[in-house]
Amino acid sequence: MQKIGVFVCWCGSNIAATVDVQAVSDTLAKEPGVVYATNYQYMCSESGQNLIKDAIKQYGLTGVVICSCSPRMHEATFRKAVASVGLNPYMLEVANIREQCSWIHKDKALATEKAITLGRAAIAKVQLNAPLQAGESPVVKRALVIGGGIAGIQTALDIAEAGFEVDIVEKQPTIGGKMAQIDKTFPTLDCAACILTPKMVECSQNDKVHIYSYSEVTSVKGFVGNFTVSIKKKARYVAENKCTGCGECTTKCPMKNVPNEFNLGLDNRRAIYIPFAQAVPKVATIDPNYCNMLKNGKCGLCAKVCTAGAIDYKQQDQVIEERYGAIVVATGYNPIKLDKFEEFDYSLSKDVVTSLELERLMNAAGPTGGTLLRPSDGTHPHTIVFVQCVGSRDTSGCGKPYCSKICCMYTAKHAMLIREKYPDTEVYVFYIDVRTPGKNFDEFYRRAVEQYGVHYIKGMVGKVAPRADGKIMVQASDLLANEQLHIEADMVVLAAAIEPDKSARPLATMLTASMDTNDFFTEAHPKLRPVESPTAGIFLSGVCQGPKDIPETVSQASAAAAKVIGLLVTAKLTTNPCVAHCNELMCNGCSSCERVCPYGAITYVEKEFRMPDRTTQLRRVASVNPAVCQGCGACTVACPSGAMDLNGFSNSQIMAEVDAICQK
Amino acid sequence: MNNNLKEQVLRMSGVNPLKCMRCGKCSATCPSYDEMEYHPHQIVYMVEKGEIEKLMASPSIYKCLSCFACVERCPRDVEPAKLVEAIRLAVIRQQGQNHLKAKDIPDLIEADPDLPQQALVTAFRKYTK
Amino acid sequence: MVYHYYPGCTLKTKAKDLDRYGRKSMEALGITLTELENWQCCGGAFTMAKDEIATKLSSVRALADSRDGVLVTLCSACHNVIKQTNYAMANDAEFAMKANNYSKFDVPYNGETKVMHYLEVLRDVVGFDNLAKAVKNPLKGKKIAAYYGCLLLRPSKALQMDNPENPKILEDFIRAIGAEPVLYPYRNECCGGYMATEDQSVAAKKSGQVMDSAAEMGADMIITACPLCLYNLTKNAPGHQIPVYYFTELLAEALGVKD
Amino acid sequence: MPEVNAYKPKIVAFCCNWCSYAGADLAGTNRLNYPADVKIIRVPCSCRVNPMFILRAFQRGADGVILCGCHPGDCHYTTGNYYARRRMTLLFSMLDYLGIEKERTRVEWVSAAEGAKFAATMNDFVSTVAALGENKRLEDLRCKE
Repeated sequence: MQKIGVFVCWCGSNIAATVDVQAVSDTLAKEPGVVYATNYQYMCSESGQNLIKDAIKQYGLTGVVICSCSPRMHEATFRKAVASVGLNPYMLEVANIREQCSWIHKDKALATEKAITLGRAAIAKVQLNAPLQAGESPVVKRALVIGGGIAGIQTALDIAEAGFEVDIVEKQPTIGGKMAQIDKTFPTLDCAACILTPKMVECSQNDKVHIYSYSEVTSVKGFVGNFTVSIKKKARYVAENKCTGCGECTTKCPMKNVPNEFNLGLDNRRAIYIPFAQAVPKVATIDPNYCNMLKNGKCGLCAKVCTAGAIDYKQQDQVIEERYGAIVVATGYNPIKLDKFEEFDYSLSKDVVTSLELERLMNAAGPTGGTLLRPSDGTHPHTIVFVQCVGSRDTSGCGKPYCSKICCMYTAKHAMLIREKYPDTEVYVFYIDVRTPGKNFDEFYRRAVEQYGVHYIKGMVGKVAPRADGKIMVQASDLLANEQLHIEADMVVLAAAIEPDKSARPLATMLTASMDTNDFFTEAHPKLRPVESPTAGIFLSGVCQGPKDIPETVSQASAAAAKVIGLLVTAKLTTNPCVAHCNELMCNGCSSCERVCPYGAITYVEKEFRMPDRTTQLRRVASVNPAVCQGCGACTVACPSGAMDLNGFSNSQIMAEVDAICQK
Repeated sequence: MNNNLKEQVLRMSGVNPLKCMRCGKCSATCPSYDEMEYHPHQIVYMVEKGEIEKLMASPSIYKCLSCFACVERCPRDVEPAKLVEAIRLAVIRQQGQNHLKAKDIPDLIEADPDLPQQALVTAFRKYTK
Repeated sequence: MVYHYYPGCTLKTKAKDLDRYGRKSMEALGITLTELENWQCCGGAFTMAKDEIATKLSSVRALADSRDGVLVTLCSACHNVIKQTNYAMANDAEFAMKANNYSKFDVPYNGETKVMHYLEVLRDVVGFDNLAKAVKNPLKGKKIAAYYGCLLLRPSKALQMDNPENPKILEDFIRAIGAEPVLYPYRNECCGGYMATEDQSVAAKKSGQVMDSAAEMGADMIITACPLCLYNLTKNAPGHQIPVYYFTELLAEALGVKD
Repeated sequence: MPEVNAYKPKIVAFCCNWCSYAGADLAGTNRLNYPADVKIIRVPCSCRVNPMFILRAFQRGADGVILCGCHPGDCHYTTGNYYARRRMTLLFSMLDYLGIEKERTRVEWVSAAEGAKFAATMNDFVSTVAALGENKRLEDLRCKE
């Protein structure tokens, strides 16, 4: 029989207001095995922890039950406390009487009764606890960053600066991401390329950073400190080590009408291309969907003009396997498709564009060389209407329920830049709310209104109707004037909602990292652990976790890097001792457990057993590798003979909890 | 403010005006906007505030074309047209409040013999109990 | 498969062409439309109030009578009312219970019947490719503007006909009969509808806008599936020369069954 | 209290540590009420729940047992919830055969972000079980004190 101490926390009034803590500790004191029970205002505080430590010493406790907040909150704290006075940390159980009791019940009698039951279940479990020793596992001193936008770049550079090897996997032919497509950045209006491209170059020059461009992660195995990742390098039909990036091939290729994705299809590129002048790596890529040589075996012009001999039509996809200690997800975002918002006639008129398209139309390296011209006829627009929240804050099922966060600011930026460059242009912005929290953000927006004379109208556009003469009729509401407006515009710019990249969902499954219903990665704690996934060793950087602007993305990227560095400097990680183990005397070698184990942690060994009649018998029994086992318990249920059990959550422990809950 | 009326309108329409985020897209898209004294977004807000009687007395409720543009385009799934219909029914279900009377029909047909039956039955359904 | 056909009131009177050409063409395409016995007028408009039962019963009866097949509608208004009623029968348990209590069917009806607009039959049963093959007199060189109006597409949740803001079913139809579709932004805006009885100027404004938009985009003619749309566009938008036809008339012409 | 003698069902809820237990915590953080009859047992994964545990609960007089795990595809251990789903399908149909109504057993997927769903699920489950009344079918009277 254990000697158990019970400690009931008030959590200030969080628990004590709805649970009679005195009654709980008094009642639990009478439970078999309990030699000491008390309650205290804040068990997690230093004096609370000392109370526990002193009791362990004074009463020679062999088991501890803490009735407090969720074990997800403070189990680790309390385990550390009891370990400091020599008690095995796994001889402690937490009864959750805050999140799962005091906070959800109003009736004090009922809540107290439930708290007592939960305490009893924990006591019953602790009776059967056994001391466990955490194992150790080494940490591979290398990090993987998935996604090479500004988030991935910043994370990688920070990790490299701390002296660790880091690989970036980017599915496009170049790193740079969305920021490379953007013209100017708010609220300072400095040019995106001027601040991004030096960082891209740094990535290519830093010998700790390795870029796998035009590549994808195809499988992830292992666990924190020791992941094994397969990376598929897609065939680009150009030898990366030979190509000098001279660009000769991209001017000679006869396939001229390939939509240029970097300019969002506003102009064309060739079948062999370098996405943009500052691409990193600056290596050409052949688009197999358009290349005549790859499709029909005819042409071969690029190979002829390439003086470096870099063209290789026979190149194959290549799969590389690499080991990492930590993985950072930085998969970013895309604007949503607008097929459900055709009241804005995006598909009917070329002059109805998305904000990202407008970035390209205003960029000096864009299809118009930086002069704002209508895509339809190349004329100067004189009236431009911006529509905010296209698909954001939309619960109708057509769009996204969340606020995309960046649109208010970039629209103010666009409006301001247009008014500055083309003062003869009237700019209207239709908004539902203008949301500008952020340093110098509201000042920026007000500048657009007060200094640049942008017309901000509280209301929404309901219908966009292009006319044959090229004008676009915009029908909108002006809620403050209480009238319906009909504006004759030359261009309409839609602030499309942003959504996580489509590659994020399958990646999350590979990483067993959780996602919310919008396919944003969830963080381990929304306030206190915002850059970590609940899955150990997986970190989050940038918009893959939620909408963010560039300053926020960069801060989060650096924060994720700091967390990765913290992990990589650790010599050894302690492993979870709550793993499966096999009672070899009961095992009949059936392999059921081996088949259900998702980690391949179970193998079979031939072992000699001494029989009662003193003969020996060679038997095949299961053996669990505790370094690989993650403790899910699938094998324990699959085992037909009951040989397999899970430390910390044994059959008898859970059964004891069931009994305690169903008692009376 | 008449809470009974508000409740009646909410029950009949099945609409929750609290879902409205006041974007005004309903009013931006409404083809009858100019004919209305109270516009779709105001109607939603007035229902929320319980000002049903004001709306019942307004000619606006007979101007809705039931074209469902506001229903289709509302980003919050508020369905303003259903509110208009509920308010109109709250009026015409009262005795003697039919907006279109059976005796008016012959005049309408006489005025335009081409008028399709569809127009008459629809108007009758919308305006008459 | 039985294709029950619900013509509706207007198709028996002012819109006989819509009906006649529709039946002939379907017959030519190998599908027999069987007119429902004892159908009653749908009422022209779906009453959105959840407590309105009686006004929806004629639709419920038509739906229940078509349980052994598909219920085909042609008039946009009937299509709208019957599909919305069916949606309510399937999704609003309280309404379905009350409607069933009134109707006293042997087996309660809960929205099982599939309702298809005539165009959906062309798209999903016949197939526009097959239709194109069956065309004898392609309407070559004709620039046709499709006018959907409001009743054919909205509310899309209940009607499930096509993308409500960027439909293509009529455009695909126009291509199938050999003509060229003209896209214009007002094709899914309201013509003014029944407001013609209340205030003709509203209908004139709305119809005029539609006609203007179609005309300036270069349409030779406009097609519609709705008698009220046809009426408003032809009668209430004066000053426009573009003819407006029922789509079935052009279909019959293309198939060579127009007499 | 008006409902002094109101029947209170005994509900055992098994929650996986990664999603559903966190979802239950979130329900608490958001102060979303559900009946005190629900008592949660934390397990690492829904696949840790041995059918024996559920039989044991009914033997000891539980009126309903609910198993909550991560959404299919989101299991922290990749496939655990699929195992659980299969096992429970078999178990529940056997229990049904033994006279434990299907409504007394349930598998529900609740993610760490679905506090509201957790509370709603528990409210619904408790009222469903309460409507069925006490479970006597498998209760072992020898276990009663």
